[in-house]
Amino acid sequence: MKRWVLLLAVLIVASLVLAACPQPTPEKVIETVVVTKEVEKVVTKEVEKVVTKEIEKVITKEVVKTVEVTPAKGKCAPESFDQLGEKGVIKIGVPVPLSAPGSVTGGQAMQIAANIAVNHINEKGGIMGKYPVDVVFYDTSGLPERGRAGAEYLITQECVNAIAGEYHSAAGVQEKEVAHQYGVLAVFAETWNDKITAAQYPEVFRIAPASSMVAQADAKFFSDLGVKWVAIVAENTDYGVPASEATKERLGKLGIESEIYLAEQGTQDFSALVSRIVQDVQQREGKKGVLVLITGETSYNFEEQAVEGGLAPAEDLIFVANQVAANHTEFWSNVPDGNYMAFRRVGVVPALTKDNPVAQRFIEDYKKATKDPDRFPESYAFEQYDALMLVAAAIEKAQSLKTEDLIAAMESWDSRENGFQGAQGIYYFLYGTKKPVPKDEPAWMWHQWPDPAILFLQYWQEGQPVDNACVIWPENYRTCGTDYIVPGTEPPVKP
Amino acid sequence: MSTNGAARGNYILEVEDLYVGYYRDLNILQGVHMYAEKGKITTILGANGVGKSTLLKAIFGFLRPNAGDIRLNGKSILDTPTHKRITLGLAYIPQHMSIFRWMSVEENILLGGWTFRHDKERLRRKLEENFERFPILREKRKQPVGELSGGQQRMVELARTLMTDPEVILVDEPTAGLAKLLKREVYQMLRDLRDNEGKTIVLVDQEIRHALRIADYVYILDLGRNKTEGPVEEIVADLKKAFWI
Amino acid sequence: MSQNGTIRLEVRNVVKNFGGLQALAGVSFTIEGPQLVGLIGPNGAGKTTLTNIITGLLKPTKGEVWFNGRRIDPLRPYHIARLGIGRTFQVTRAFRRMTVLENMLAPGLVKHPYMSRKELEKKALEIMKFLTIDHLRYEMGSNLSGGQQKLLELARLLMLEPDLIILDEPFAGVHPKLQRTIYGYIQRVRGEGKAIILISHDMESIFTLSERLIVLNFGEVIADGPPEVVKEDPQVIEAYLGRDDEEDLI
Amino acid sequence: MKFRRIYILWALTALFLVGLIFYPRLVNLQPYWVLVGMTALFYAILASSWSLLAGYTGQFSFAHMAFMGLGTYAAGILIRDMGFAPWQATIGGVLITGVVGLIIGYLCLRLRAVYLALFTIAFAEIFRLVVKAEVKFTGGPNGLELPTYTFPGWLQNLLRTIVPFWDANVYIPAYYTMAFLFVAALLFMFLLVRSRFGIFFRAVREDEEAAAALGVHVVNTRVLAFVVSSMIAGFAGIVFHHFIGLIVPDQMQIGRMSLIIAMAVIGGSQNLIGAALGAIFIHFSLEWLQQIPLPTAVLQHLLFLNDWGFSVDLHAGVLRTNAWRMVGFGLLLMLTLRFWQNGLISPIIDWLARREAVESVAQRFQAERDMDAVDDVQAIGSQAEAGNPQEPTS
Amino acid sequence: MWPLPDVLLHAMHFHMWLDALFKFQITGTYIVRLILEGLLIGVIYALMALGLTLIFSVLNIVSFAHGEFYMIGGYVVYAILHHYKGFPGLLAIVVAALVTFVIGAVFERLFLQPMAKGQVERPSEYAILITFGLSFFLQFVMLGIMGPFPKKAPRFWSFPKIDLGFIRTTKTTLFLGNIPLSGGRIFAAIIALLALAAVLWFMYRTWTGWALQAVSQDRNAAAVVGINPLNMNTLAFGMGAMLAGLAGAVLVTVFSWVPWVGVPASAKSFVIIVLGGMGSIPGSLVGGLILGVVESLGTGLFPDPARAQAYRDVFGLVIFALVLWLKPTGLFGRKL
Repeated sequence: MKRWVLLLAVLIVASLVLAACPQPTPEKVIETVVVTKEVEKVVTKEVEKVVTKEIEKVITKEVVKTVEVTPAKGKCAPESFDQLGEKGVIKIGVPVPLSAPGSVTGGQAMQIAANIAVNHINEKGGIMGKYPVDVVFYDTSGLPERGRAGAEYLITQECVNAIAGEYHSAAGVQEKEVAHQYGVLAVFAETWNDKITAAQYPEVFRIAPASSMVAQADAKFFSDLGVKWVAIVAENTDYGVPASEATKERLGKLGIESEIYLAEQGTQDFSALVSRIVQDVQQREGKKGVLVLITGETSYNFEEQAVEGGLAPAEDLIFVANQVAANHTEFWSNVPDGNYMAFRRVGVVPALTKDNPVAQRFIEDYKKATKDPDRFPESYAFEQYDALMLVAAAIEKAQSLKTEDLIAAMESWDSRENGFQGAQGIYYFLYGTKKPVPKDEPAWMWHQWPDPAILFLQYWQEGQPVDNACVIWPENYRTCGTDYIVPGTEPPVKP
Repeated sequence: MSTNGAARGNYILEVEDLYVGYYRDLNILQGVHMYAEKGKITTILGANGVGKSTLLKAIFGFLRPNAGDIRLNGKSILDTPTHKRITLGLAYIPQHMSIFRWMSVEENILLGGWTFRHDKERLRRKLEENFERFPILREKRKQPVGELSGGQQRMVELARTLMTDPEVILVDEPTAGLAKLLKREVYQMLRDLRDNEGKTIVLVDQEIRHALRIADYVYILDLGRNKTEGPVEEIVADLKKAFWI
Repeated sequence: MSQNGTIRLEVRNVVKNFGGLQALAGVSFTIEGPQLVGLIGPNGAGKTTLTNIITGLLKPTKGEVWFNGRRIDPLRPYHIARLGIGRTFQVTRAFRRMTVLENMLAPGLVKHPYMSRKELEKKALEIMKFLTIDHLRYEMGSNLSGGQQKLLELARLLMLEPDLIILDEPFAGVHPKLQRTIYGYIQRVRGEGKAIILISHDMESIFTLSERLIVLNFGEVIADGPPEVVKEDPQVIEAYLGRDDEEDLI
Repeated sequence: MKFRRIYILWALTALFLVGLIFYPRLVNLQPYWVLVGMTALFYAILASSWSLLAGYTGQFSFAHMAFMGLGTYAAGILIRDMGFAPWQATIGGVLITGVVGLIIGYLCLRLRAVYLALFTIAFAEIFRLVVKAEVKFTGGPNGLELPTYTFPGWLQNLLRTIVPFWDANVYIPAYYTMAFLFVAALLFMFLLVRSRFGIFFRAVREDEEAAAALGVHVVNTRVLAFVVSSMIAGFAGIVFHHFIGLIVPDQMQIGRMSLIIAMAVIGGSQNLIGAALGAIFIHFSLEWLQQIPLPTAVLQHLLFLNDWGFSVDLHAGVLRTNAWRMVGFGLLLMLTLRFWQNGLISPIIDWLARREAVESVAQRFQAERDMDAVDDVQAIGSQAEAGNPQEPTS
Repeated sequence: MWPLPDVLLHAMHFHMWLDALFKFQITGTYIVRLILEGLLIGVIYALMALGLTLIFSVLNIVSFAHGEFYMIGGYVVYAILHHYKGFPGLLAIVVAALVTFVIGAVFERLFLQPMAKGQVERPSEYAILITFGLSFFLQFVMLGIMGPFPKKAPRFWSFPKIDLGFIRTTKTTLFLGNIPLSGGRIFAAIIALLALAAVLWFMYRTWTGWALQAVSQDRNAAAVVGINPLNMNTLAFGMGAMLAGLAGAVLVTVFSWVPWVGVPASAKSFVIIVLGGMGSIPGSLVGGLILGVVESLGTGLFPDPARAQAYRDVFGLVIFALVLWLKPTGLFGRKL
């Protein structure tokens, strides 16, 4: 019994001490609370130490009041160039997946792209010629809680001025919350989930397409080719499920029937699923399509097994492989029989970058960094590079590190003519704090780059590099003079 | 009645002051001694649970003694691992049928010759010998042993043991669960092994009268200790006294 | 103890088959009142099977077991134990990763779930003192020697306060010095008016201690009576020593 | 008053509690570290409740994470579809976990050791895959969102007075709620294992038949342990994920489960506190090992590690260990199992809590032999004396 | 077509079945195709499970690290073919088998032998946890070395062109009538069958195989005839690991390889050995085939196409749980 009393006593004492314990240290408060900055201006540097004790009480009261209005204050990013310290380094956080279950391929490519961006910014001496940029990576594993922890870490530990990156929507959705909470600029690179911009946080921008945009494009593609029925093979993940449903819905609006087949990623054996789709396909009339919404290398697995199982591209069967088919070395070594497969590519193709010096430079450096001369940067690499360049440009434009100024700078790129030239294209944002999203537009148009390129390409030769694959859709980008290369034939025009 | 065994005759197997137990220090045997004379049948008797089987297990190495010594031909075999003891000329027939139930009769018997498995000629010869000894086994050579009757299983076991021509055979209740006629056969066989082939046999048995009939020297154990011992004549002379308190 | 103060265990024609093997071929006997019954028989006679059936670890193929006017063979082991039949095991089964005191508390708490821990510990200590293991009270079960584990098992049994105690080979592997303690224990329990079934291969102790002997062979009761009588029973001698008329075998 | 080792234990406990209370201050209220602390406590609850099941009753269940997820999903669905308030859903979720735990506990009764492990793996995987596949009902791989708790005003005010920095960041309330739950859960389990059920748990673990022969209700005991530990896991999961805001089925992967097991085993699965401390220790070290700060001079010599799955970040002056930190951890797990089966932390606790020295087995064996030598004759004599067949004792 | 009682049909959402039947018609060819596909993959499952069965029957433990040997086997083939272009593929498979054998044997010596020698307390818990620890360890070691990117070894063979009417081939596919069967799988299944035959020959026709059987049937009797059970333990664990490695080595050209590819694979092995009876060699063969067919049919005939593949692993696991619970000895079980 005595021991319990003792324990209780310890607890009571501890909570009393806790209640009486000093408030967050003054340095901290100065950094975190808005009120304190005014106090700081009053205090001359010489007497700062002496005065802090006296102003402590004032601050404490202020803190509680402020806190009740805006609960979270833990951000430590410098708000002006003076606070940057001796080296004047501006830190930008880059949350990327570097370990499973995240897509490490994506994460590492983004890491490389981010480093190239940093080199490009810093070789001129940095932002405004004097403030070099430093990126801080955080491995989010593509998990929501890791995304949240990562954003917390970057903002409160690494004191980053902005966040630029992320591959997985699941993590991104959490990160946007944290960014909003602390009021830190966040430019998302490869997170397609509509929710990210649909939340309409002033700090959040996106230069990747929203998944609804992609689904719309997919549906249009099939409809333009006269397809009557589509088998949508989607991975059973946070990406695949909503994407497949969105696509089905849009296909339906265009009068195309479709069926969703979800594939569990852990299983690599898709033979029974393939048989099932084959059975289904055989019983349909007219042109049919297969759309693979399995991401990463698992999609190669499915595609290879589909071909082996008799579900190969044919005159009346348009097979749209996943976008990672654009990594042609991997694609051909994993799907040696993937001839005549079409795939969607979000982002630019080599043909579209020819007149863009920014892109040319990036592509060259990317090939060097990956030691793979055939590797055309993936869309997420482009996006990551551009996200960092955008942030840097915004800082330069705003001549400030305050988030609100940065947002204003970003929003000032408000039309194609008046946009920022990135590697992927010209970035601009139609709607934002100054110009709310109109009612007839979807909510996710907020801070959303409206025209990322969504192209459909088709391979027609075994082992073909992606650079000379044919663009078959949309019409204005078409490079081979045909909307579909019928298996067994060659395109009329060769790029 | 206790004699200092070392004073008697020509011992091939000597067990001295043995402490053995299954668990860390629950000693079933508490300072047991036993000496087996060459070419004789030494029988160990005693009520159930006094540690007769434990003694044999310890001699063959399934249990590691906590104290004491076991010597074969004057050399301590305590450090020889169990599976190597067969090469020293020791053989052991456990009480519970230790056959490989899902293997054929022939494979079972052949496995007895594991230690000389590369000597095809000898294997063939010994196998033939055994089939002559137990003709019934020749008939059923391809059958899984598990399908044989209890007596036949015992035969397989004996045949397997005899593959290596052991000097000393430790036999643990060989007739438990066998029909009368088979029992007689088994005892006759043990006797033959002694008389014709000069084998040393250490026999642990419940069938007191039978065992005494073929025994040369008898040890009686009582709860992990030596109780009585002596040449078989002495024991038989006062059987009741020896066993029944 | 049952309401009317008597102890009555009835085994009625119990048969137990394991596959094709008959371990018990219709065993019946009754134990009434405080009594020390020795249960003997050669190996494989079915003693352990019978014990397991009485304590509920095995269900009989046929037959019934009644205890104090209640049929217990369909009950689960812990239920039977709570009704007042306690047992020890041939191979000691002390709880090895529990201290000796905790070993004692387990049955104690079964019997008196709401008794204060102090009182219970006091009670346990008394018993342990009697069995000379009180100095080991904070020792792990696994650190005890074999003999001490046997004593612990016996001590545990007393905490359960059973009416009928089945002791399976209490002397096997135990040092003579500790054997004397066990003798004392049995006499004390006997003095408390409990019934005891003693299974032992140690003829000395069996003949010394028991008032009545039940001899099993091949799953049948071949003799039942006072030790002096049973000792001379030709069937018993035959079971143990073999038959004289089998001379012609060799 | 004589000094006893147990006082050290009490002092350490008090120190730990104080540390627990002041932790957010110790890390300067940095939200990241507060979050890490909160997660560590979450794992600590899971590990120690698993040790209640595995260490105390010997039921090696691999479905612990599944029960955690089950509770959370149940609570989330109650909120979403039945309009429960978060706190009501918490209670509901815990109860549902208990009911399912009861059923699974009964199903597992007849399974031993490896069969139990396999059965629970099967259950956990089936549950995870079903949750993942039933998109409409559970949100599928997208996960299920859970709203944060809102504290009633008076409690909020009270807490603000006790903890002045309550609102400093969103994780402070979460941390303290988790810490409260941690202390409460540990205290509850501690009291449970000190009660008669604790004795029964261990008796059943040691020897089911012997326990039954002593009247221990084996079925109830085993099921009780199963239910209690599942409910605690469910409770921890619900509270944790209410603050995180989302639960995804991948949280219930076998890989995650193995992390919990490793934590408990390294800490010591025979001891609730050991397992909890193991979890806290390991979670923090994994977080720290993610990037080890090293001087640039050292890092320059480590560049070759880049080819081996490390990343040497000269810029930040850290060595990122990526997967290799888990390798070291796996090795630690194996070595712990091989050489310190009671874990690394619980032997210390046991040593501090032990009351009497252990007589070594070798010593006792020697003593027994000495005893032999001295009174062998005596013993036989007295035995013969006692063994007079003419006078049956009565 | 579905001779099920009405109640059952109702419980199984009869309307969904009808929907499914409306969407595509289930034909005999389709069923045959599913069964053939199931059998093909089942052979490879059987190879894996055979290793686990061998380990269980000799060492009496279930290795939770079995899938990791499968994973390593695949990686070895990948690494060899990746670094040495033109290395004969079959030889690479042999190297993979050797490597996994050595890893398994070394692990057994270091961590399991103390258990067999009785130096470890609570051996059953120890066996579960130590193999679990090994799986954890190997996964992350391979993650460190190979990285998390999926790898796939190039196919090192292709079908000759055959056209016999009923049987014809393309480069990748074998057609039986109009049923296409994946070439990669047929190749893997052939290798698996050869390996199975070799193992069976080894087990039933060689002295060492007899010794392994002997140890699994009666350890003490094996020691009596002079077999060293400890060596047999090492051999059995090594061989078990090797068989898993072999399965991985042949499948690395069919599937893509990540460090955690072994997790579902070992789950399947558990299902099979429990289904076939722990420790039974014929059981593991039959169990493998059954699992393959059940998964295939389950996926092919599950009413809702969206969830069919997502439930693929569940079909096997449900059977697993039921067998464990109802008849733990499995179909061919000889001991518990």
